[in-house]
Amino acid sequence: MTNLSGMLPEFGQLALIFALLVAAVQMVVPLVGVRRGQAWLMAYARPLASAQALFLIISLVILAYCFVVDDFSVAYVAKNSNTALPTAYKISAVWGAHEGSLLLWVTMLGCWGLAVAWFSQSLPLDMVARVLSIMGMVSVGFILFTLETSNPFDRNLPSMPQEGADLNPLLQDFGLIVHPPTLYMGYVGLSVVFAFALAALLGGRLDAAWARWSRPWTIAAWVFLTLGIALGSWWAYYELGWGGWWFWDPVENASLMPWLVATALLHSLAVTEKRGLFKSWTVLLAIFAFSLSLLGTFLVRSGVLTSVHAFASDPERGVFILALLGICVGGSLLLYAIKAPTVASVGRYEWVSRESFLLLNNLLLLVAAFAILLGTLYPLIIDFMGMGKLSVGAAWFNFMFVPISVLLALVIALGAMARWKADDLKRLGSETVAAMVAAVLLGLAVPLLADGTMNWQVLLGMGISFWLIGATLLDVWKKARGRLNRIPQLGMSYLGMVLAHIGVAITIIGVTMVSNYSIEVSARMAKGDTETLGDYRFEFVDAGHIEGPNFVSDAIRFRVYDGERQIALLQPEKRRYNASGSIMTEAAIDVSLLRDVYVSMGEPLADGAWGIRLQVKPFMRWVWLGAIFMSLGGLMAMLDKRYRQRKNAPNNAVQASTAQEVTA
Amino acid sequence: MEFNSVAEFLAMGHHGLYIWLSYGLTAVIIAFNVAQPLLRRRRLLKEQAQRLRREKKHAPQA
Amino acid sequence: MSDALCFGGGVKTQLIAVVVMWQWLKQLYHRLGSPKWFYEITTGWIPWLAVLSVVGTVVGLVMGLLYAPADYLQGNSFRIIYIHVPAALLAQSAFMMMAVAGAVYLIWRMKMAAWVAKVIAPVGASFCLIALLTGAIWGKPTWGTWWVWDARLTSMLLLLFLYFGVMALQQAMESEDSAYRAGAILSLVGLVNIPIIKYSVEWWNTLHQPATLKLTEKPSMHPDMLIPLLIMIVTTYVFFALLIILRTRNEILWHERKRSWVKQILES
Amino acid sequence: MTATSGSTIIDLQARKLLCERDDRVLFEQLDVAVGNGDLLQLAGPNGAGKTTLLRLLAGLNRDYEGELLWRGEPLTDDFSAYASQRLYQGHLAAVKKALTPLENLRWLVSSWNVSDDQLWAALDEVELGGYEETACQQLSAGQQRRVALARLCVAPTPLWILDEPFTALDKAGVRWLEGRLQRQVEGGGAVIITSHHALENIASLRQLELGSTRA
Amino acid sequence: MNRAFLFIPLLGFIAMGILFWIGLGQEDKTSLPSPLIGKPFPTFILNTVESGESTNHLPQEPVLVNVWATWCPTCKAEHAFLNELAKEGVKIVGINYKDDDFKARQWLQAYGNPYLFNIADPDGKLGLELGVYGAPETFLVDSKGIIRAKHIGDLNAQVWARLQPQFEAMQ
Amino acid sequence: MSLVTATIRRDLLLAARNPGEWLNPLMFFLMVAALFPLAVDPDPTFLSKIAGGVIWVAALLATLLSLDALYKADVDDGSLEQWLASGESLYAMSLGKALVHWCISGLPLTLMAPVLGLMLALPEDAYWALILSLAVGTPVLSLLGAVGAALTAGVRSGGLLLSLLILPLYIPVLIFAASAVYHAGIGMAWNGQIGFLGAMLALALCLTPFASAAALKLNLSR
Amino acid sequence: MHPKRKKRLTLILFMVLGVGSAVGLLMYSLSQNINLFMTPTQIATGEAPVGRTIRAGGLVEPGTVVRDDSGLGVRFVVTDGQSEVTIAYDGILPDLFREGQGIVAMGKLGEDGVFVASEVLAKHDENYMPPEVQEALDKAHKDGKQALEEARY
Amino acid sequence: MKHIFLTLCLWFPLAALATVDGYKYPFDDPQDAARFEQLAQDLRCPKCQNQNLADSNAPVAVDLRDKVYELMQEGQSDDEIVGYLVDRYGDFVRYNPPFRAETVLLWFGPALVFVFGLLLLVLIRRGQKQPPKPLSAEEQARLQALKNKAKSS
Repeated sequence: MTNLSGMLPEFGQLALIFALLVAAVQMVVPLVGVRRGQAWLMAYARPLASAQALFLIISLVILAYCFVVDDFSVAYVAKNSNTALPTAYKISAVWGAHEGSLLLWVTMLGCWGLAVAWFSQSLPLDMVARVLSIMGMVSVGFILFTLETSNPFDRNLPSMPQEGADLNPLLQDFGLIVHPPTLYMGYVGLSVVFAFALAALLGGRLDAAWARWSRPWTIAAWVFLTLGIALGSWWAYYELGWGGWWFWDPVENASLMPWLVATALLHSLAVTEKRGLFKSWTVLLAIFAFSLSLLGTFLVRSGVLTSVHAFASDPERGVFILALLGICVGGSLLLYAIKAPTVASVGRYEWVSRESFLLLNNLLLLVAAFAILLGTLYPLIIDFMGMGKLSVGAAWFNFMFVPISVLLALVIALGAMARWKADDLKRLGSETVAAMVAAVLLGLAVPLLADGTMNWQVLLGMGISFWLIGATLLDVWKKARGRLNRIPQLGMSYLGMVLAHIGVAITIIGVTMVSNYSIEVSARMAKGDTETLGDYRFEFVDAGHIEGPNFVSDAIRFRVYDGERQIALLQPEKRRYNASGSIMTEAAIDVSLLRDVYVSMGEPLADGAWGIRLQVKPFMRWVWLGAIFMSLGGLMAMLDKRYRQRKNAPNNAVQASTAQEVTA
Repeated sequence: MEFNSVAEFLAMGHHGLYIWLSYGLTAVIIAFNVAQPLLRRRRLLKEQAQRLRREKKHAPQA
Repeated sequence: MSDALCFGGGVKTQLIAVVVMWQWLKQLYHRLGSPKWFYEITTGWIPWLAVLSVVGTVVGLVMGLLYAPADYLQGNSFRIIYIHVPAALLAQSAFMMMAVAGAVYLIWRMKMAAWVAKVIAPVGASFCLIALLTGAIWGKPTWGTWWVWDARLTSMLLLLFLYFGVMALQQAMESEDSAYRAGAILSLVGLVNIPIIKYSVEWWNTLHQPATLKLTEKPSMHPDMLIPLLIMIVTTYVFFALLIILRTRNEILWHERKRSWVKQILES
Repeated sequence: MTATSGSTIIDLQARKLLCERDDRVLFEQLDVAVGNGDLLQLAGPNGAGKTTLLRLLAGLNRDYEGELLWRGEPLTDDFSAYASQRLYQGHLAAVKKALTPLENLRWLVSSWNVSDDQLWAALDEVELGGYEETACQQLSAGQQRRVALARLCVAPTPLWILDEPFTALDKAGVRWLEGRLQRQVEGGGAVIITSHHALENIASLRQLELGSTRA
Repeated sequence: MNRAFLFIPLLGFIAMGILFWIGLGQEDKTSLPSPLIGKPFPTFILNTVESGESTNHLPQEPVLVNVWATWCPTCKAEHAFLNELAKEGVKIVGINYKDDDFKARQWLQAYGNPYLFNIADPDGKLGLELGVYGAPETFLVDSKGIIRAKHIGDLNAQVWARLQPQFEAMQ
Repeated sequence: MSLVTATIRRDLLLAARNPGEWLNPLMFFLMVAALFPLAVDPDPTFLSKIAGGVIWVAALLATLLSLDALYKADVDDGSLEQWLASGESLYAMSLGKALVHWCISGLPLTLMAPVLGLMLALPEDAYWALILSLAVGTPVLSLLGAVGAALTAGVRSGGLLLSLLILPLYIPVLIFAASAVYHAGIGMAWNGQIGFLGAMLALALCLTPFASAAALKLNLSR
Repeated sequence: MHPKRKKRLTLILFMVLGVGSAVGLLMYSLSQNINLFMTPTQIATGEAPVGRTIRAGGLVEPGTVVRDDSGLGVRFVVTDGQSEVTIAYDGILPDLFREGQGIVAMGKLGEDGVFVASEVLAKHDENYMPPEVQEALDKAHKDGKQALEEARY
Repeated sequence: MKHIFLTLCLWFPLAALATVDGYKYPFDDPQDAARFEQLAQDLRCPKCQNQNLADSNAPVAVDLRDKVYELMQEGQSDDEIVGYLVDRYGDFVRYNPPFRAETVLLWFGPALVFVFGLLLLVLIRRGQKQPPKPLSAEEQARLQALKNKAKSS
């Protein structure tokens, strides 16, 4: 049947092919222009990047449309959708599985390219040309990967199922709508930084200006990454149904590693911009950050880590993506090794100086990232070396992370306060003495007030958080010279940093509290039963059935009392999805700033009783609140006027740089 | 896609001659139209640059 | 009362809007008149237009040649439409644009307009030629003849002759200014041919089919075939703009070759 | 023979005139004023722009920058009013060779109310009295020119603009023309002329040297 | 800075790449090597499926011990091959893992019985001792009752080609 | 007497003095028409079919022949310069010139046409159509031609260029006129065509003088 | 009145007159048939001249196409819905010639009322659509017609 | 099934759903309950992709949970219980890897990297380039002049 909507998947694929072609041209033409010093060739970078993004967006929109209209002739749609699926989930199902999420990945890559094309008016043309050309290379690789091994537009023809297999019920959630796009924006955003770094290496132009151009892009990607990780954690927390929020799972580790390195990069870039130092190091970090985001993609999609059991994945995909990884990372590291010596940093700093603290912070962040990498890959190494099977889990990761985070928090506060070039430990000490005292006292007070026992973990966690907050605020107060109304004049960049650092402290508080003071009970409850947990009393009110759009569920209503006062009516569910027949636990959560009350249902038992799990998790929200603070801080820093475009700059810059090209 | 093979595509259901003839002619005319201004620009820039150099040589004091 | 006030206010704001718009137009006009401004602003446009044309052509042709279904009567030969119709439309619009640019030159003596008008002629003629050639080729399988003396075809042929006439006249004139003005006059006179072309198929019951695309009506074409056609039409206009800009820039370089800003370009 | 009416105000002014031809500036910042009794001779080497300036002043060419005013108003505002007040004679005689001098003259003066008698007299004055029946193609170049110049005898316009009127005239012709110009100027009229001929004997002669601007 | 230092990241990455390459190339990365290899078969006292009589030992000869269940689709897939093996004279002892005896008997009637006998392990006690985490699993046990090898997943001709020499060496 | 009437008078006088100016095209007209029976087929039935077209093509070419000189002489001898200097309406002037041109080319052709009709075995019904179409159509040719003549007046060897410019514009006239004659010949209504020609004439009368005037001006701005 | 203004007014009047009459004439002419195109009805009512080269056209009546055994000769009936005319033609028909399709023929009307064509051209309409769609349309059309007929009885 | 697991791998840390069966393991001593909880969290479900015993509802996980409870009731220590499971399922079931020759790098790797990094920092700072000489008075003046110029333009 040839009609327009019937042809749409073909057009989607066609758009993808066009995007590939355009990306291929984008990869070559501007670089040729740079090589030959021809500005008119370089000028093609921006339109080509825009065209590529346009095609990718078209392709993604078509796939989404196929989902919306239930075109089950498309294999991917048939596997991941169902007519009864609510429309919002149909759209989010686009990135619910490998093929579509890869398409989302490349589309976002295209969109970042588009953003670079449009918001780079103040950049020299040759820089834009190099950056977009490198992004074009990455695009070519990934679009090719999509088309070759994971084409979401493959057809089920000639036999087309009448009904789709439905989206996995776990994914039928708001979380799928927001988490993957945000996270991918972060992952892919790092490609811009990567491209800037490579462009700088290629052009031999690693200077403060380069750092200033890269910084907003780095911050943008970092903000997305932060939010994406937080959203993922939040989603898993309420969707998996048993109250965990971080699992040290490869999928999470894959996102945490680039985040850590991007954070390091952020700070290193600050030094490079302000002081022209650490250039080579900054470039390496930029390469690392994107490489780790690629590595994450590889780990998750290739199947190397799915070490147990029946779902061996397509080895072709693994080989392809490994080759991509090799070309991309290997190539850039080779370039780095060859070109980095030409980049020399001039400048001095003393042992006690902001530079040193930032370096230390970089080191710690990198050690953290390395630890995760090691923990994730070690079982693999052991296995391949024939030394048996091994698991590295939360116990190990926690063991590694506690000291690193404590050190990091200490350095953060000092780094933010210290002066460039040289500072005095005495000065720092005298200025922060108040914060130190307060931190120790409060750190001691919290565990004692909580349950009357001394808990060194809590002491440490709360202590460093309070110290971080105290020292940061003291610094603000000092910089504003004791006047509140001077605070806004300190600059968006600085205030953003303050906010982000406070965010770190908030997260540490949340993590400390929730991992030390969570309480839970599993009980067998029937109608009318009550159960007490901590200060709260739970009453099983009644149980009933609910008909959802594409599921039926058993639900129980609980009244939650704090003393005699009813504080919440919670209704956990046990859903059965019609299409797949899978069972899903929907936890019910009563949220407040100081604690979460979490109720989930287990199996139905005899006599209408149910297995019930009740949890109280203090300060749960703070874990994500901290992430929100960090993102806001990043956003503020991005809005600093330093990064705003200067209108008159472009022409001069273009001419200057092209002139340079010609004479060079 | 409407065609199953390259040969079928080229044959265009026994109208291949007409279609490819018209597309070919169009391509030739378009190519000419694209090339002409580009070549002219190149020549123009070369000539004028030459002229400028000549003028500079002849009037070094200016 | 309040109504009247409102109305008054409306009129006032409208007046202000008109004045503002007029000022803006005037400014635009003055800028358009400046070759330097035109040259500089179009430098950035060229890659965009080029990419858009290439991409549009590829997309349109792939869709038109590979994906559009064959016509129920004509079979595959209708695929010529994807170059024939855009070229024919453009040939006519180009003539109108040439006439308008010529008129602008005649009335306001804007040099840029003259150059644009001069530059349109060969491009318009090329597209006219394409339309005629492809039309003739298309006629063979469809009507059974390469050429018919039908009103639409004849009037298109006249359009081509008019293009040639304008070009020849501009060539023949000794003074540049006269050449531009003569060309402008002839293109204005030749403008009468445009409605003749347009209505020829409706006034006379000829072989050529009436317009497929009408602004006011639903097109009598299946969307699968229509969308590539629309893409091709838009792309052709973009491509035309690109060609005109390229040629106009050459004219500017030539005429302004002694200005300092051109010298700067030449020296770099 | 009709004397020009002295009461007519002649006021032709050019201000900051700039003229370019083919990227070459002929003259710029040119100020000229012509009033009653003036005889302005435009001089200068070939190609200096004498004819161009003359045609500008006559209103035949509008490709200039600056101001051209007739009685304080731009020339082009009411061109026909200006045209009715001035006579223009280019270096082409505008004489049809197939027609007789009289027939030609009739056409040349057709804008003015001139009777045939006056035309006869004018032809007599330029010494073409005996050629009523002869077609102009049988006349010499000088004689053909005289046909055109004959209208100076009947022209009622106060301002004359003449381009190289002495060309092809014999000595007598030159003398006659000089006299004619002098009478025009003395009668309160004005003349603008391009000529390489020296016009020393006219008192109010002014000369405008063109082409001196060329560095 | 020494230039050689700059190559460290590259070398590190290349090493990692090689690791991944091997990982991707590994054929069977899903099976857990059993720590029980080389150790005696755990003791047990369980009933047989067929007779319901109690038993506490395996035959004193090399046997395949096959853990299976009627609820396991893969077991059904490998059953035909087990039948073939039994025909070839390979001795197979079944452990009916977390299953119902009645159903198991029906299954054996329907699909043929390649087993010498079947040990019923309804609550998975023996399975736990054997480190079983999913049916089907197959152990090679020699005449002294020592576990020599373990295979997780369905037994087919390819797997058997690998296991057969080991099995025959045990004779 | 205004300059317009004076010019019309003078040009007519010139034509009278110089009969070749209008006689030559007329002869050309006759000869071209006469060539057809010799070259194609003298069979009257065939001739009667093509007669209208042939006469019209010949008329068109003849008009074109005389157009070249329309303004050229005036430009060369300075008459046009005088015109411009006089400040009188160029619109009227162009109209007048076209009128004179029609009088010395279109009018004789119209009058001569019946004779040719006889030679070419024009069907009897078609005579009036022929005369009327020529009467309405040739002024259009003159008016349009005047534009071309004005445009090419300053061009050396502008005759060929003139044909190139003007012929495309003549074609609609030719089509309608020939169609009128043909329709008349086969006994069908031909008022529609004449109507078109009339419309063209009306439009040409009021619009072409603008173009001619503009074209004339550009010849003088030197 | 100022002479200049008077001149302008005259000009405007002249223009209005000219353009007005042109428009009038145009309207008149458009209402006339200036084509040598004859519909079968016009031929049937005797409007068309006999023995003259004219053009005739209409839809080929399905089932009326008869080909000669010997040569390329073909006869078919063309209709405009009211009247019919038989067309005889000797030559190769264009690709698009088919029953139900619009054609234009050039030729002469014979005394016998048969139009002897020297050229047959297939006319294409402005509709473009894939064959399947056309079939569907035809079917819908037929069904609709049938329904209409049934309703009448 | 394969497909669904893969899908979840993309977005979710864990591939199985929560289980709620704590009521099955009553302890008299809350400390024992905490011990049980801790053990269940540190042991890995062998069947699942990456899930501890506490959270998995795979049948094997249920069995192992039962076994752990049983062993606890027998009064075995944590090490004994873990050892029992490792004997049968291998080190794979421990989330806390044992400290052995082949895991030295795992346990000390990060610390080594940290120390190495610190050393590198020291080296880099040592190898810091000499700062440019302070500007002479004349140069200072020139710099000031340039700055002023830049400001004024």
